[in-house]
Amino acid sequence: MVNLNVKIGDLVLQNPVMTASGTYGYGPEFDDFVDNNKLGGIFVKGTTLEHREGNNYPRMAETPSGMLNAVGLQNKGVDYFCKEIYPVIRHYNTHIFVNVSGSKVDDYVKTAERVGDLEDIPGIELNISCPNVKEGGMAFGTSCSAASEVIKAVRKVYKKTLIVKLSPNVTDITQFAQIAENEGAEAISLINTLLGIAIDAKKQKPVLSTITGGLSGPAIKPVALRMVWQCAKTVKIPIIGMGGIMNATDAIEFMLAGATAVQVGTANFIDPAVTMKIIDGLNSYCIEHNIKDINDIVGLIIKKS
Amino acid sequence: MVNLNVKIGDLVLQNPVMTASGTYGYGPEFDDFVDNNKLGGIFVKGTTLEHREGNNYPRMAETPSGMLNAVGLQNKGVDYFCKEIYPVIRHYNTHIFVNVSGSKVDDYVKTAERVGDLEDIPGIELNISCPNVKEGGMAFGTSCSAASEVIKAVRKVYKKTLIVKLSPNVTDITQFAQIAENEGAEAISLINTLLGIAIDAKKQKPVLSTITGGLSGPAIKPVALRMVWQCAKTVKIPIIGMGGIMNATDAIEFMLAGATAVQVGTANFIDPAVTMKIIDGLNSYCIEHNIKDINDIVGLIIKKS
Amino acid sequence: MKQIQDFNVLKNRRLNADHYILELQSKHPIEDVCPGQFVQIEIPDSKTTFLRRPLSVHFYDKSKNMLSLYVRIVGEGTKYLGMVNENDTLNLVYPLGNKFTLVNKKKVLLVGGGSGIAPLLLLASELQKSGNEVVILLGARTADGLLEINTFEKYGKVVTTTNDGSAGVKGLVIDHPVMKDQNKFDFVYTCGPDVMMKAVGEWAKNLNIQCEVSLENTMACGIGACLCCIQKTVRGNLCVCTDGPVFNFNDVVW
Amino acid sequence: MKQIQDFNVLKNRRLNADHYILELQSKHPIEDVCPGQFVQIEIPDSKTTFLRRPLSVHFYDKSKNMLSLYVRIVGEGTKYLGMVNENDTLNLVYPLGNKFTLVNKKKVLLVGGGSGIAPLLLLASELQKSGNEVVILLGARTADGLLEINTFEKYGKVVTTTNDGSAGVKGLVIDHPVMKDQNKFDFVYTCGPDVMMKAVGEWAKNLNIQCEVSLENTMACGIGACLCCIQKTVRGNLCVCTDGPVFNFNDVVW
Ligand SMILES: Cc1cc2nc3c(=O)[nH]c(=O)nc-3n(C[C@H](O)[C@H](O)[C@H](O)COP(=O)(O)OP(=O)(O)OC[C@H]3O[C@@H](n4cnc5c(N)ncnc54)[C@H](O)[C@@H]3O)c2cc1C
Ligand SMILES: Cc1cc2nc3c(=O)[nH]c(=O)nc-3n(C[C@H](O)[C@H](O)[C@H](O)COP(=O)(O)OP(=O)(O)OC[C@H]3O[C@@H](n4cnc5c(N)ncnc54)[C@H](O)[C@@H]3O)c2cc1C
Ligand SMILES: Cc1cc2nc3c(=O)[nH]c(=O)nc-3n(C[C@H](O)[C@H](O)[C@H](O)COP(=O)(O)O)c2cc1C
Ligand SMILES: Cc1cc2nc3c(=O)[nH]c(=O)nc-3n(C[C@H](O)[C@H](O)[C@H](O)COP(=O)(O)O)c2cc1C
Ligand code: FES
Ligand code: FES
Repeated sequence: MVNLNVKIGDLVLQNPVMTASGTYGYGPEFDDFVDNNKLGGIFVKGTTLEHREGNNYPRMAETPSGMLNAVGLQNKGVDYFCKEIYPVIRHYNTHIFVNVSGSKVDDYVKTAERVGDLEDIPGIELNISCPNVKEGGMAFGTSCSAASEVIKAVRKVYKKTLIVKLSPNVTDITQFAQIAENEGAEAISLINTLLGIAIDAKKQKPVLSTITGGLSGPAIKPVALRMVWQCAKTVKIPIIGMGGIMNATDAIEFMLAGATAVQVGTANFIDPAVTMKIIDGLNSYCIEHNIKDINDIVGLIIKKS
Repeated sequence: MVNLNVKIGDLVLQNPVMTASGTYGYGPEFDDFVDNNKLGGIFVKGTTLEHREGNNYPRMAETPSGMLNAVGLQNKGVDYFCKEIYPVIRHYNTHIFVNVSGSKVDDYVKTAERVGDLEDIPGIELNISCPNVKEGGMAFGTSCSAASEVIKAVRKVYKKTLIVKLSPNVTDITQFAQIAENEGAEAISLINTLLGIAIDAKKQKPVLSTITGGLSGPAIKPVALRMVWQCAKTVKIPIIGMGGIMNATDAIEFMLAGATAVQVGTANFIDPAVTMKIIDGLNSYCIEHNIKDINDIVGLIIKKS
Repeated sequence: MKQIQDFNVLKNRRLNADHYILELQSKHPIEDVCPGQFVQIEIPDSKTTFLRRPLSVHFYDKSKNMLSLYVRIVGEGTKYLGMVNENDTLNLVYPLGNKFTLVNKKKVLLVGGGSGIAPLLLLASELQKSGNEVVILLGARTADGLLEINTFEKYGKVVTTTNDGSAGVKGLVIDHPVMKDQNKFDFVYTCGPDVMMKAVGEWAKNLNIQCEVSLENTMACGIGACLCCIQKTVRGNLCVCTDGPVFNFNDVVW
Repeated sequence: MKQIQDFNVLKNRRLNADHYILELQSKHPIEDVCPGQFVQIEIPDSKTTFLRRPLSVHFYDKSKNMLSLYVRIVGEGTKYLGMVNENDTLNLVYPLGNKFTLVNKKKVLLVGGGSGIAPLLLLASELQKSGNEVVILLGARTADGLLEINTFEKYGKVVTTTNDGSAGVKGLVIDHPVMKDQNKFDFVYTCGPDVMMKAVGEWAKNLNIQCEVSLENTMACGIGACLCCIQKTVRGNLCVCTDGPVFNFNDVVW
């Protein structure tokens, strides 16, 4: 038997495979395709204090081995989540994390507080890296002082597992990893999307209503692996890696680079059952390579060099 | 007749299609496949003051819709270039630009000076964005003060067309565009490669000898388009856009985003005759869209919004 | 229940330069499909596409594990898909989306243009079954664009328009005499270019005829997870892939 | 002159689970190819590959515009390529690289292992033509891995080894009796796994026999433009795609 359990803070995940915020709805959207109880965790969609309509259509553009999105945090607000959605999903036998976003520090704090009251939500992911909103979002993830302020404020009110999601749109991501660690986060997750543009040459205009959007999918995997590797060399808290994971081999690569767990995002759109295959694939990989505990491969390329 | 002429500083290019440094050798490598005299320009391989052996093998990894390279500026030094290569390529009926790299400001300056003496080299591209060398390279392109220092020093000694090639591995590329403009560069070119990693899950080690390398190809096109668009809104000097251009449509997208000319890099490896097809394609596009002068589409998505 | 299922290509039938019909069959029982629902199809072996493509179910025969897709070539995905051979395997996520409202024993009008005729065949067949009087109005630019008329004729009366008058009535669908006939229809269903749907919808609204439109917003997931396909409606932003693709004309904010 | 040229697949012949030979023919005259040279082939319709793949010319027949490739499946590219059908089109950039030194009227040994036997067939045929006495030593792990022996026998004496002794001499190529026979050979050519080439090279060096090896460094461009394929040699970093793939064993810094 291979051990696939990994730990994020005090939480034990039954395996390292989780779903990325904004790509998996709240979970039930995938009930027909997967057994959500088998996941390491579910990161629900970006949640804000107030209801948000998000950006105008079009919000999506296909790009080489990837896609741009400009959803812009459409959601019904944290109260709606607590009242209408939480009761439906709390009974999944997996860890559910709420991805918390906001325009002001105070929004983050209030949203985190509300979510902190929910018994079956063991942690939040602080999204300081959303590229698709005008205010806040990525601004917090690209300025050290803003990052540190918002993490500190949330940490004060939120006592459960705090994960900080970092933006890749920076010169040195390790600075932000360091800040998250210093401010007491239990883990960091990376990467959020890379800021990009798609243009329709025929129509001579941008594809997205917002002009810019966030790039995800296999196209960004090399950048994501690099950043996970950089952060793993910098901080001691666990890293949740993501960016273009399509199969078990990709997930293994992230773990070798230093990720303790992974999130699968865009791949869910192409194969809604992909997470189950990845879990199976991790198991087979360990058997083939004679690995008894998957934690043994975490950061292996750093240990080896 | 469509006008494909564009201007970079005082130089008139017969069309906007040039080849990217490090992907086209010195030009003769492609003589069997293309007529180099038909190109808008050729950017020769990164040239340093002294001979460099570059990095160890392996230097290449294929990635989704792209590749990583870690060549590390292998070249025989500027003197060798002047004596052995320049005489062979100076007679091409196109503009030849030397991509100048170095570890210290003084290296850049001396190399630029040497190249400045070559009658048939109308310009240089200052590479402050090479991610594959230990010293200098990208360091100059990710620190504002270092960028400004090296551009200023080179500008002082180099009187012909000075193009500064920017690194995409920064939080705000427009700062560097602004510095290049302020220091008197005639143009900026972007983007150089994104820093990335590829990992061999079977062998449990990085593919590249240097661990990290530079990501190029269609995977980075959305990021490149975004940065061209950002810079075009910031500076008045012309922009040479690149990053994943595989065909004429891609080239058009860069021009719509604000590039006056483009460079084609990785695509040359897949189709060594691709540049000729792109030039033809630009012409057809203009005819189809009833565009008399290709300069009319430069930055169109900015003008429209 | 939504499924991820492999289908074999029984036939790839080219209709004209840029339209084809794929007849697909699965080795395993298939799910129930309602008129208006769609599939998310994987584009096999394509270097340039990444996501699945949404396509309406054109027709389906549950007893034979078969369904067909009516496709218009507009880009790389639909081009590649048009090159599949018999016995190739295609992977579908289906059935997706809501469905057209099925009325009984009424006079109904179906208006289709371009690839918008795709969902109308299954709809016509179901409407005929439940005793409606079905009129199908198909519009195209030229005669060459009027496809599958014979097939549609099995399920109702087919009338046509072309912009150049090369077949049927000359003009837009909205110019056809059936549209002039006040109070004739109880329900109208339309799918096609936005301008067409808007014209038909306005016409129906003026005559107080119920009108459903099927939208084709670009999609990533097709299952309500990504929120990319949203449509502005009187009830806020709704997902075309789960709340749609069929909407009441009056609900849509165009 | 180097060309970008389309070829039709005449035959895709599967040799065993992971080896196949592609016979290709062009409608147009083809270029001269020397033993040791290679092509850069485009992998058609593959979602997961991006660059071309370098493959040695296994054999060629200029009069028929034909050439063949001997391929071992190791990853996505070689897997996809193995699925092409007759009459499919493949695009080649060729002929690339330098060539093996062709000697006359000498005793020569060719040592191949794995996909390394690919360039040796054309080499054997040319060496035989110019009056050499050709011995071909092929090594594999098991009998199942010894392929195309009959074809090689047309151009020389073939001897074999397998690790498990299931065919030929049991052991590595270096254990074969022909290698024991001092001063027998004037020239040895080898292509295959690095360990094999090193062993053969060292053996030749000790006996003062000229030895050429053909390297398979990963490539991007294949035409000397990217400097990705470099090999450390006594003359500094050289490009395997233009200065090689054939090197004198003594020049290579392993
Ligand atoms: C629910 C639904 C059902 C559909 N049913 C059918 C059907 O039965 N038959 C059929 O032929 N088509 C149908 N479509 C449209 C079809 O999905 C697109 O034509 C297809 O995805 C285009 O893929 P492509 O790769 O060929 O083109 P791409 O390369 O993706 O795009 C080519 C061009 O078409 C435009 N385009 C692509 N998709 C859309 C879109 N959805 N809306 C507006 N413009 C678009 C792009 O902007 C681009 O300019 C349906 C769409 C939806 C959402
Ligand atoms: C000049 C030259 C001639 C060649 N001739 C032949 C030939 O005639 N027949 C033949 O079967 N093969 C030949 N090869 C090797 C062939 O190019 C590779 O096997 C092929 O590119 C692998 O592609 P892939 O997509 O199947 O594997 P990938 O998915 O690219 O790689 C799969 C695995 O193989 C490893 N790998 C891939 N290429 C190489 C390589 N070049 N060196 C070491 N490891 C590698 C990768 O690290 C990876 O682990 C030649 C190579 C060169 C440079
Ligand atoms: C449609 C879409 C919506 C997303 N929404 C969110 C979000 O609300 N909050 C967040 O932190 N990340 C969001 N992301 C980013 C993903 O969680 C993930 O960081 C990114 O997509 C990279 O992973 P991938 O390549 O596996 O998709 C979104 C991504 C996509 C594609
Ligand atoms: C193999 C290789 C070598 C490169 N060498 C250089 C170099 O020496 N100097 C430089 O400024 N850029 C170099 N680049 C970057 C390219 O010039 C270009 O900026 C980048 O590849 C993006 O364009 P592309 O996607 O069209 O390749 C190199 C790129 C590749 C792939
Ligand atoms: S396409 Fe993802 S929500 Fe509709
Ligand atoms: S593969 Fe590009 S130089 Fe050899």
